[in-house]
Amino acid sequence: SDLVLYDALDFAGPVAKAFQAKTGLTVDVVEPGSTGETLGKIAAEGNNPQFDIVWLDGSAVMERMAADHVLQAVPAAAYDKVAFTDLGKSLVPQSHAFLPTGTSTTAIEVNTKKVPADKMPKSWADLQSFAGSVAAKDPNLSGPAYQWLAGFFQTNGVDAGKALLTKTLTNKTFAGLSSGGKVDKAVLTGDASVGINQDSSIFSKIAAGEPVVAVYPSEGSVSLPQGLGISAKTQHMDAVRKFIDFVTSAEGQAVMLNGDDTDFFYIPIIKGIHAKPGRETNITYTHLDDAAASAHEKEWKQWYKETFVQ
Amino acid sequence: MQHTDVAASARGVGTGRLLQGGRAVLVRCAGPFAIYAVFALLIGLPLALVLVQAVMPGLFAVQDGSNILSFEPLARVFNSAHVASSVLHSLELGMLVACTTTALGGAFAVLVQRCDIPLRTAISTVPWLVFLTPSYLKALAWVLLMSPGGYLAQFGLLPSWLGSSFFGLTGLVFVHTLSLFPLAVFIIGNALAGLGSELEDAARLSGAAPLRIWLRINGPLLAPAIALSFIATFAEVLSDFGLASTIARMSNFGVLTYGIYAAASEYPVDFPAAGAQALVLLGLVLLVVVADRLLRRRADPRLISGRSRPARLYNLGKWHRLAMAAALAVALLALVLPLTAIAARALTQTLGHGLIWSNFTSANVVAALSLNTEANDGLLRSLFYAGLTAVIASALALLLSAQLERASPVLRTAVIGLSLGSVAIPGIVLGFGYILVWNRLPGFRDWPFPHYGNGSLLVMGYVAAALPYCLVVILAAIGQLAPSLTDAARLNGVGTVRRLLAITLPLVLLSVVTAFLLTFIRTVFELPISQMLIPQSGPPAPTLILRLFSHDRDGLASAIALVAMAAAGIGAALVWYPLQRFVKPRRSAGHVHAGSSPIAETGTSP
Amino acid sequence: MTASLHCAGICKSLGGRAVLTDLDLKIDAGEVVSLLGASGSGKTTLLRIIAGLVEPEKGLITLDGRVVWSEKSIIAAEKRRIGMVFQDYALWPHMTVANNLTFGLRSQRLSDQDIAQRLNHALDVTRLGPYRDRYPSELSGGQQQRVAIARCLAARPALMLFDEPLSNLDAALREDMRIEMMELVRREAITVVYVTHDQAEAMAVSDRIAIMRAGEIVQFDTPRAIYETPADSFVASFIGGFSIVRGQVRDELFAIADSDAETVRTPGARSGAGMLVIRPEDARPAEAYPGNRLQGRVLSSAFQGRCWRLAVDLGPQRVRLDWPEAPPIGASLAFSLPPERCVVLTA
Amino acid sequence: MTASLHCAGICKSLGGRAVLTDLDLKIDAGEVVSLLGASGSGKTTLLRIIAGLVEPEKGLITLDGRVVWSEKSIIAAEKRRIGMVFQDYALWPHMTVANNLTFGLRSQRLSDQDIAQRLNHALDVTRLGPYRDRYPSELSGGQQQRVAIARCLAARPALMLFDEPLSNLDAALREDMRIEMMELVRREAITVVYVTHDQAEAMAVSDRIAIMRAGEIVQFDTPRAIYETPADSFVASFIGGFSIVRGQVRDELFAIADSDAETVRTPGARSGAGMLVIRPEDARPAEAYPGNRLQGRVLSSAFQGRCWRLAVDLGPQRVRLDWPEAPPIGASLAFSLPPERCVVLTA
Ligand SMILES: Nc1ncnc2c1ncn2[C@@H]1O[C@H](COP(=O)(O)OP(=O)(O)OP(=O)(O)O)[C@@H](O)[C@H]1O
Ligand SMILES: Nc1ncnc2c1ncn2[C@@H]1O[C@H](COP(=O)(O)OP(=O)(O)OP(=O)(O)O)[C@@H](O)[C@H]1O
Ligand SMILES: [Mg+2]
Ligand SMILES: [Mg+2]
Repeated sequence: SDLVLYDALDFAGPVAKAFQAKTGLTVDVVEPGSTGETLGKIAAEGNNPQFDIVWLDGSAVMERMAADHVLQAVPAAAYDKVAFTDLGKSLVPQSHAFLPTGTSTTAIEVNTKKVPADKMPKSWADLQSFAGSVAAKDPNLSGPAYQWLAGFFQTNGVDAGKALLTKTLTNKTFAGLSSGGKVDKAVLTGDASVGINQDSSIFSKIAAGEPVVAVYPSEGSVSLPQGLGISAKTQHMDAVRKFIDFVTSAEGQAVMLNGDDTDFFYIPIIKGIHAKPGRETNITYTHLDDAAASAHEKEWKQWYKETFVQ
Repeated sequence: MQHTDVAASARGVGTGRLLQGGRAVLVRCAGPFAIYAVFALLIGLPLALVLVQAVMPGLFAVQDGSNILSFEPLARVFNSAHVASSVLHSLELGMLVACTTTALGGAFAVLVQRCDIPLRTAISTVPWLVFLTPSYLKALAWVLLMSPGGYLAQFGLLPSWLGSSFFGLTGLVFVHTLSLFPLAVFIIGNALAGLGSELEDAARLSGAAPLRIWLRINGPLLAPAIALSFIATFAEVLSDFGLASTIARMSNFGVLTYGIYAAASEYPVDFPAAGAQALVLLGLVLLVVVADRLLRRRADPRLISGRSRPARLYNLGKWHRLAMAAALAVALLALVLPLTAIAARALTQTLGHGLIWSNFTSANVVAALSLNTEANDGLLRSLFYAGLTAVIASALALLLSAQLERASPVLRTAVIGLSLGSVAIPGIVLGFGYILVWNRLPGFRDWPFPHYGNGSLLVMGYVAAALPYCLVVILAAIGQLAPSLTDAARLNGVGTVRRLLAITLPLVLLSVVTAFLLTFIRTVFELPISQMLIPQSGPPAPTLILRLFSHDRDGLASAIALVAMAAAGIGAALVWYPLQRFVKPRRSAGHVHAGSSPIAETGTSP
Repeated sequence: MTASLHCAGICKSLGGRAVLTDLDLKIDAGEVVSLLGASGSGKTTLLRIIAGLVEPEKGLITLDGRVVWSEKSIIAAEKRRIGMVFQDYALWPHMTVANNLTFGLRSQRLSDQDIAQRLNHALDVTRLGPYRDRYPSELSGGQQQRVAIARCLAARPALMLFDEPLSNLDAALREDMRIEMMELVRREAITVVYVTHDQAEAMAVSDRIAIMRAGEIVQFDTPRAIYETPADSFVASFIGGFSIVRGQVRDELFAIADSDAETVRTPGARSGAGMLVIRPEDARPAEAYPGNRLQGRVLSSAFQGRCWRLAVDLGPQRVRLDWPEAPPIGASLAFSLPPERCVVLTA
Repeated sequence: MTASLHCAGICKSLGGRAVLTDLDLKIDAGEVVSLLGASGSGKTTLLRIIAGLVEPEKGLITLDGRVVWSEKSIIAAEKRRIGMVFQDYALWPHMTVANNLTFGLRSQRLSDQDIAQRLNHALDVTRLGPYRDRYPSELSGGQQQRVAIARCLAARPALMLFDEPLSNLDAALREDMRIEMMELVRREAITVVYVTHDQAEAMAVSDRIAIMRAGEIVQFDTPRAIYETPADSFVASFIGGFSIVRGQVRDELFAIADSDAETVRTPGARSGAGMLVIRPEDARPAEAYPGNRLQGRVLSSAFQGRCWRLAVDLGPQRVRLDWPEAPPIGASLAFSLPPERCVVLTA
């Protein structure tokens, strides 16, 4: 085939199909499972990667892979061709490790059957009143969750943040879930009243008719870009370029919006493209200090694990 | 193919005596050597590559791989209080479940094979159906059923104390037992089929009561099978991730596999930590295998002899309805309840609204059944891979078992220990091993066949994952054959291959078919290997299902899983029914005595 | 401790074929009865039915007057106090010889001392002392058979069933063991049903012999009575390897059918078609009974130690004779039969 | 097709105990040799070694001059063209009788016609025709044994090993089958090693008999030679149930030890301690050989059809005698022995 794509995004398959129909280039889509498994596979392949393109949620892992020389820098020309919105521009990494194709963020997922309208949390701090009934992902297992944790420490202060979380996530049963789906499940069955979750996941639940809402904390939240990276060893650079062009084109973006799974509810970052109806885009973003986040990654993950998981 | 001579000499002369004469040795050893090489290549090497990183952490680093020896990862793992507690948890859980499962499975096997309970045929399919349900579905089902907001609570059928105590050791043992007991039924049931009634008859005439007969005669004679079932379940529990990531996680009962998954889900994967913890798992299983060998020093008795011994059915008299009720209760808990939960999920729109009328929909089922979808393609692919894997794995296991059967006890123990050990290693570790061998190791990575990234390596991985089970099941059966049966064939000038096909295979056909079906069903739903070795040409069904689950579309996922189960079940039935004719003669012959003695006043009645 | 046995109207089919048909057998307490019958005649099946291991389809079995099997009530095998030596031994492979023997005794809750004493005695009788700690798979065929016997002896049941218990032993050991077994059995006055294929053994051990053919008992009498006056030609040919010669009796003279041989004097034989029973050991030199002389051609000869066993062709019929020497094959042989030993059965 | 067999210096231990010690056995092509020995003397082990199913520790086995086992080179069992009837039959439970028989033939790539013909012949000889489509578990013990024999016969190997092939058959069938088996064997000139525990059978079938004791061959000679002049008291007591009486010879007169009985004339016996061999059938009325008269007390009597087998106490020693009637137990009995039959072995 002309391209091998490793991904963990719901729309990657349809996009590849549309790309194939348009250009006649064949794409093998490899989706081992969630982001974790995809990364595991890439890690095992090590210095002999079998993919041309990897397309995932999360910027930190992309940076990491680029630093390990698993990925090569995205050619500057590729960025120039895209009409990024401001939000989009802010997501373009200095290292050119990846090309952002969209984004999402972390929000508070609330079960409306369990939480009356007047008791809705408004900020991370409000979660304290739901202590013991808050579902959250383990940052050790989920890239987006770490991004949230780092952002949370950035907005709330590390020590205050730790104190707040310690008071909030008092139930280890829900504090270290392994995926967004599990957070959803905990909230939907009512085992937990609220959850800390990726907002696109929440909106897909809402669209499916589940009784939940997404609440954005007043402190602001950190964005989680979807990144597309290029293998350092690719032999198909031409095809890769064409694929990037297609993804960032209106045609490609239309495919990415045409579905009802989680990832289809992303926030477009290209001018003229609008998110799926019902998807909140008016969000106060905070910009993550990548340096601080990666400097403390080990330490904070370890703290989380020891405090809430083990 | 003269390797049996070596075996014969090993048997006759004792172990360790090598024949003089270089060329003769070569010729004689070629057969076994080839087979052991396959075993090493399939399981040994991939596992070794992951495990060795526990002491050579830099071996497969993306950059500047180094083979410096370091005990840092091991030290890290052994010094962690958490790892220590999860080892204890794993051990505690494994041992408990191994006991309960073997007990339940053994009782069930006796019930359906030796007792004249009503609905016997129907009840005997229950373990197969339970086995058809992949473990991640069972885990999901129990979460759906038992969680505080789950289905049972919605119907008010769940007392709160039960709900809360369920998420803990009790619940884990309960769910594991119900989902693993088919294994015990297969292993013990196969042994039971070879154990005629003559020895029992002799005991009855000695005035021994039924209980005593089971404790002192049948029990010890079945000991190899019981031990095997115990170890296999133990290993299976150790490697389980489905429950470890749901119920265990929700009840904060950390087990080793979860640690391995945690180490394997980071980027870059913490291979040293995964390897070190996998090493601990392997150690635990080897410990149990060796303990078993030491406890049961004597060679296992040969139950199928050149003289025939028919088996007899017990008449339970007034107890037979009670027995049936017990069997049905097991069926209800292990099969009906979880499947209903899955079906309910497949038939409802949203999880949050629960089981109310307006929430029901057929959309998921319709989507799962519509043709030419990705799910359908994946399912067909999986069925094909599974069929291929089952053929290869059971054939290979038969060859290996025939070889091992006559090998020295030490070698036997070693191979069984390693096989079961590899059962205990989470599939993802084996999957990593495969990638390391076939994508990293010079000399392997450029082989056109099998090739990483294509179906051939996936099938090979499946075979490796299934081989230990096939081996265990078939080896247990071959161990029951009296040596004179194959000896007689040798004297008739029948060569090794034909002997295997015409004598050994038919006599252990039941077990080979069992191994085949076990492999087929497991492979259709096998997850970690599918994920790691997913072919570029298209994904097999389990990864599709899992992706839906992880993206929280469990309604559709449940529907597809149900369709997959039905397909796998039909596939298995298509294999079983034609083959059953060949298994029949001997068994029915054995049952003649039984069938025509409808009023045997015996059995478990006190 | 001893028990009488009564089986009445026992019917049993296996695999759709009748194996036992309306069989009756009545054995007194303390009696030793042999079951003698061709291979496949249903002996093992009958023993298993008596033991309670197989259920008949019809019939009544009483042990010491107590019904142990009828269509209405059944006493379980383990409650019947019956011991059995199985044709294929049925030793428990996971137990040593000693444990095989003591397993049943422990079920009977005997004292340790009693158990040890019985164990030693049974091992003595069967000469298995040196093998007490071996496992069955480490024993030769004959040794295994002896373990099976020892197990039954040690249990001292009220009724013992032996299914060809000595078939794998050499003659010397066999005779010794038979004598010792029977001594024990007689001393304890145990009732015994003894299946064997060896007529000499049957005659030696039993008070009465039951001859079975195809699921029926065709003659049930003392060894002597059966030997002297077999009920029919089947019994005659079965017991002791007697030869049967068809012919016609007229005026107490027997003429062999389809042959122009001389006639034989058979005092007391009824006129008409009949079958002359010739016991091998009755052959005498031709001159011993000149009036009862027969002549034939020697077909084969086999050395038997005390004599030669000859197969002799009497026209169309063949007889077996014991003879002090071996004439060359094909030679003509004249012999005579004592008239008082010439039994003629009506055809 | 036929093969000679030569075993030299065979040693074998099982479970740490020597079972065969430096055993030699040389059998000519077409010869039928019986192995006779006490239970556990290593007969089965020897057969299995010859067949190639067990490896000896030392020794040399040649078949028709070709080495099939030495410490350096081994020919696999399946290449040796040896047939065997196993003591435990080793029937394949999943095959019908007919398939059990033809399975090996198909491996030999015989034509279908040949196979059918051999099958039918083997079934005829063993009288198993009606059972050809049954499974082993549907047969009686004796029938199973016959299937095992038929399987070996049908294969027509160069060397046949029989391990107690007739032990579960009744005497009549046994004699018939023995005769027919041997006819076939002789016609095809197959070499045979025949293990049996029945001395009469051994004497009847074999050209020579090898008597085994504890892993050694103690006498290897024709039946007649063994019967008339047993090599030692073991052989004597083993063959034919002879009784051995210890005593002293002086001037060709044998005096029983520790007894004041009369002496017996034993022409040709050497002076000194010796053992008198008494064959049961040699017992004669006291008045037949007045110079060789002995007297004892009757211990037991068993009916044997042609005669009674008595156990008689001669002072401290016991002898077995065949006697025309049964004196009461405890009665005194006088008998005599023909001097020319009185063999004395040196002690
Ligand atoms: N696996 C074993 N381990 C230890 N000893 C054994 C084993 N197999 C056989 N023996 C011993 O070896 C000796 C010879 O056994 P073998 O079977 O050759 O005897 P046999 O002459 O055929 O006797 P039989 O006439 O009773 O069948 C016996 O004393 C037996 O106890
Ligand atoms: N399971 C079975 N199915 C069909 N027929 C059977 C079965 N078991 C035994 N038979 C038949 O029943 C008949 C009687 O068998 P049984 O074992 O009682 O014979 P037996 O008299 O003990 O013979 P033997 O002296 O050969 O041991 C035989 O003809 C046998 O073929
Ligand atoms: Mg029988
Ligand atoms: Mg033997």
